[in-house]
Amino acid sequence: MSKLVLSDLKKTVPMGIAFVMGIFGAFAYFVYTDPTDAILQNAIVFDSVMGSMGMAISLGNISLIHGKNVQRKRKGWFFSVLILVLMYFSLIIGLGAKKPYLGQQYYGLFDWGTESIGYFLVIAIMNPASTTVMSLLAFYIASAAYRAFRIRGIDSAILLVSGALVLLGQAPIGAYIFGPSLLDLKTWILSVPNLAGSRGCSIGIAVGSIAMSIRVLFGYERKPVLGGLE
Amino acid sequence: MSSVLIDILVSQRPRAWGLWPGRIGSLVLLFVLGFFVILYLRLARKRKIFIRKLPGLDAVDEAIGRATEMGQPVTFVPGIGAIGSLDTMCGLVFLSEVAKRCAELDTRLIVLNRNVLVQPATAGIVRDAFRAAGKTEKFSEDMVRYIAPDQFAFAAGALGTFKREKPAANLMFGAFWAESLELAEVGNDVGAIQIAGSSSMAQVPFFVAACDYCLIGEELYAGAAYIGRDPILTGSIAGQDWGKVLAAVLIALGVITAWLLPGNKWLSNLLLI
Amino acid sequence: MSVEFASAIGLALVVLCAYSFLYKENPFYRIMESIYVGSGVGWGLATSLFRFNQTLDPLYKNPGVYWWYTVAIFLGFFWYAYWSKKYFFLYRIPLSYGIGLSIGTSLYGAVYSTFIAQVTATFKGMGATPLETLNNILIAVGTFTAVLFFYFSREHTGALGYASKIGRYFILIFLGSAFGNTIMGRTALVITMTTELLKYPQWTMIPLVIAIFVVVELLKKIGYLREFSPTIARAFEVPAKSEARD
Amino acid sequence: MAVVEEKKVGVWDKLAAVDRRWIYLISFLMIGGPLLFPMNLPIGISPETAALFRYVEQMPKGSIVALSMDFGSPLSENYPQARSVFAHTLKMGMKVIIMGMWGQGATTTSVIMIDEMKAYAQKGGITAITEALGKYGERYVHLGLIPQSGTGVMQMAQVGVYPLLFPKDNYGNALETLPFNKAGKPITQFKASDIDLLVCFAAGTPGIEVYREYWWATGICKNLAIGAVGVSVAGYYPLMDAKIIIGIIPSTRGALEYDQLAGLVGGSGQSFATMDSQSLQHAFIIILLVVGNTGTIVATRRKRAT
Repeated sequence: MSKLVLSDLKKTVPMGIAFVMGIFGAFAYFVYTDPTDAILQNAIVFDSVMGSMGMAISLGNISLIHGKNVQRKRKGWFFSVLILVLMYFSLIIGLGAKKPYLGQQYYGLFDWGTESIGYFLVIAIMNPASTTVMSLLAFYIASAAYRAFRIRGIDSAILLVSGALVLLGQAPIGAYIFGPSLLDLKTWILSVPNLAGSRGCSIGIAVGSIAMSIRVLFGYERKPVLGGLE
Repeated sequence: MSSVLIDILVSQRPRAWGLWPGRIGSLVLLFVLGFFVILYLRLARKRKIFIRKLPGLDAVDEAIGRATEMGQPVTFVPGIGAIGSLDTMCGLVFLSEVAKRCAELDTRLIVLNRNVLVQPATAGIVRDAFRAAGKTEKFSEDMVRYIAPDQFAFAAGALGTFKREKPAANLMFGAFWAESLELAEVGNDVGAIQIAGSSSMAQVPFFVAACDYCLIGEELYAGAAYIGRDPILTGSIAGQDWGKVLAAVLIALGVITAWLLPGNKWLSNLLLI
Repeated sequence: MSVEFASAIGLALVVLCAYSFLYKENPFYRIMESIYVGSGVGWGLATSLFRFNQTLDPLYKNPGVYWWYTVAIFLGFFWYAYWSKKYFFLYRIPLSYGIGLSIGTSLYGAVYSTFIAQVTATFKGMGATPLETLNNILIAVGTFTAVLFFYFSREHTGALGYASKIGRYFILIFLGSAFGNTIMGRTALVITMTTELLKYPQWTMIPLVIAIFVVVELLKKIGYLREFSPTIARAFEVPAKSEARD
Repeated sequence: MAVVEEKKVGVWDKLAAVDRRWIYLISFLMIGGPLLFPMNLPIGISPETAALFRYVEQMPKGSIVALSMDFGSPLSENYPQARSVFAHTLKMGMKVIIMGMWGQGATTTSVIMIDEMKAYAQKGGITAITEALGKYGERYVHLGLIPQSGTGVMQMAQVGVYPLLFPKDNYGNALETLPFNKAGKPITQFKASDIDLLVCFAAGTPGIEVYREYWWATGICKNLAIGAVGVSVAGYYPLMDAKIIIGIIPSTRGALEYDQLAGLVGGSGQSFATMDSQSLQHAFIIILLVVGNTGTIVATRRKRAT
């Protein structure tokens, strides 16, 4: 009997917490009183402190998975070594870099004088890697357009024509070939039919998200809150 | 929050307590929309409510089946949003169904995570699905991977994973930003069947272009209710429909007023009380 | 060698390794990926520790009032219960708190800015010019029908079928134009990176990396690189035989 | 029979199934080529950029312009826009406040921008800008990061920039030591209502919607403009339509347009060569679309014929 109750509590308590916080969070936006305002502010701070406490999960999870890769000499274990070494190395460098260096600001907790290595990590690795990986998109867009924008019916024709017109209107070469009226056409597409379509979608999303919120808060949809039912 | 800011908030209030002016219309509307959803959650217990087929949802099963036949893994990305975002929650719901199918069919599943706090939730769901299928020993920590907190470090890792593991099915449901097309294009390049869903409207065009099926905007939320084939949850989709009917009626009313009585703003004023 | 010079060289190598992915998945890309992922996690953690420390400022200054921060910290340890099979359920406490609060606080935004604001923005009648009037009509019709496109509890036949079809066309225009509109931004990034790469001393790395790449590929073609010892092949996940082109 | 079929397959089918790496390679050449060998195609001016330019031109000397740097690194699309507007406002004799809601943009990127602007003005011999840049604290101030983004912006509207929000500028100078003023009113008494134009260079959230909510909607400062990234430009047309914002600078192209209007080509750090790359890449994608669709049409025709 007691076991049954405990296993129930494992589910009902989290569902209850989610329900209470959800309803309170919603109403604190509509109602103003001194206590609710103060509680909402503090509840948000509470959440951010509690959420920040979870950040070391990343460290544990990566150490666990890649550590096992190295230990069992799985395929590509050299790269796991690289990830592990770089992770702990840059953590230490990041913690130790506090003063500004060559115009860059750092957010270290301690003053270990590791700013120059931190500068290298940011300027030579993280910034260019992030921009370059993002810029791969320019190439993927070209190949996606080549494959996807084929006229197979009226739907794909609309997609193609609106895409191509906006595309041409964007680049200087479009106005160069077709004259400035193309620019007006592009602006019209963006500000009229595009606006209507996106507005329709956005209203749908609002309705859908309210429904989803209710399903989660009222416990009809339990998977997100329980993260696995057992 | 500094005390000055609280003073400002206090100074904006007409009285010591009450309803925020300008938000009453929203509150009423929230009640109405919520009422429809709860009404249909109740109605669905008594009778079956018809919901039309969503293209793409049946394809999820097919895609997993194909991966099983080919002996290649299934990859799942629950978006890169935070745990509190509704899109991520939809992703988790989809994941639980996908994991269930994969556990039944003994297909290898790889979940790729960007957010630290989503990682444990996905791990729990996958572990749970394998336990429910009686295959606890088949679950390994390696199935649910945490890649990196940086958006494009995650993208770099995910692209590499796609190329190396060569998944036969790639499922992406959740909140996505600029990396959407990269994931979809590389997934297409390795020959995976791709099904995606997102309410990030800026990214949907890319999913439509590069994936086999795509759930657009609200379809993601409806899909999350539909995928488990639970009649009660499925029924609540009809409640959503009433919300849209309400929106359509409001638009019609407002436009008619604007034509007949130019300058008369009673409806928008009513909504913004 | 100054830090700036080393950074410039490092930048060039990183950019070239990343672009090599477009040709195919290769160990150079994978080295770049591992370094980037590893340093991204470590550096990100260091930065979030700093921010966490900042959040705790009130607790350090005024522990009498902000004692409840310690409760949050204590509950925060429950996240780690997810590694335990026995106490897994404890991890749901911070999870459910966060989910509940963020759903609750987002409801007002969902109703106001994505529903009411969008609906009221459509309330437009006669415009100043005929074109504006036409645009207003188009926007109203487009929004009305696009909303009905998402109607789920009836088959799209009859009047609903026509409406949802028109709505579908509007949504398709939206998708197409959003696609066309993005290309410029992405291309701008390639331009920035290429300009960076063409500066001195970065450009010196271009021939070097291409040469290494070509040599490796050639050696593979000849069959020389197949002779790797199994340990090395495993460590670097180099395929046993040269990869077949698809 | 089969042989005849094979011959008919020919070019189009091969093109339809081309290895995507060829597409990548040609794209790369299209982008990289003009950077080495510029063609300098002329570019048209978008009305939304011109609107902002005209507004700045008619502002009296000594007006206060605030630049909100809501983006990340100097590699961002917004950076050239910020540089371009910064150069123009300094040249026109405005007083500029640099701040922002994003950490990197408001601090390090802004420092880089000021340094690069100095180099640009000296190289081009634009004395108006060099002079203005020589007077830190009088012609321009760099306030740095707005704490708590949204609430900070609200505080600026209600209480002012001093002393809670910005006791010191980005370099640690106490604000009361700076001679920056608007017709005698020192910066320590500044509120949002003293700002004659706010240009928000937004890469995402928090961005213009914060200013819209706390400054525009409350009627405290109604002169907003935005530098937008390519992805989100489409979403800002309704705002301009509703006269909430004065103008939009769309993507890097907008920065170059603005340079051209202001007669400060190179002020944004962008050159016509970059636009040539853009043009070629866009043209290449159009060619791809044409080729792909011709292939499809040929294939369907053949299917019908057999």
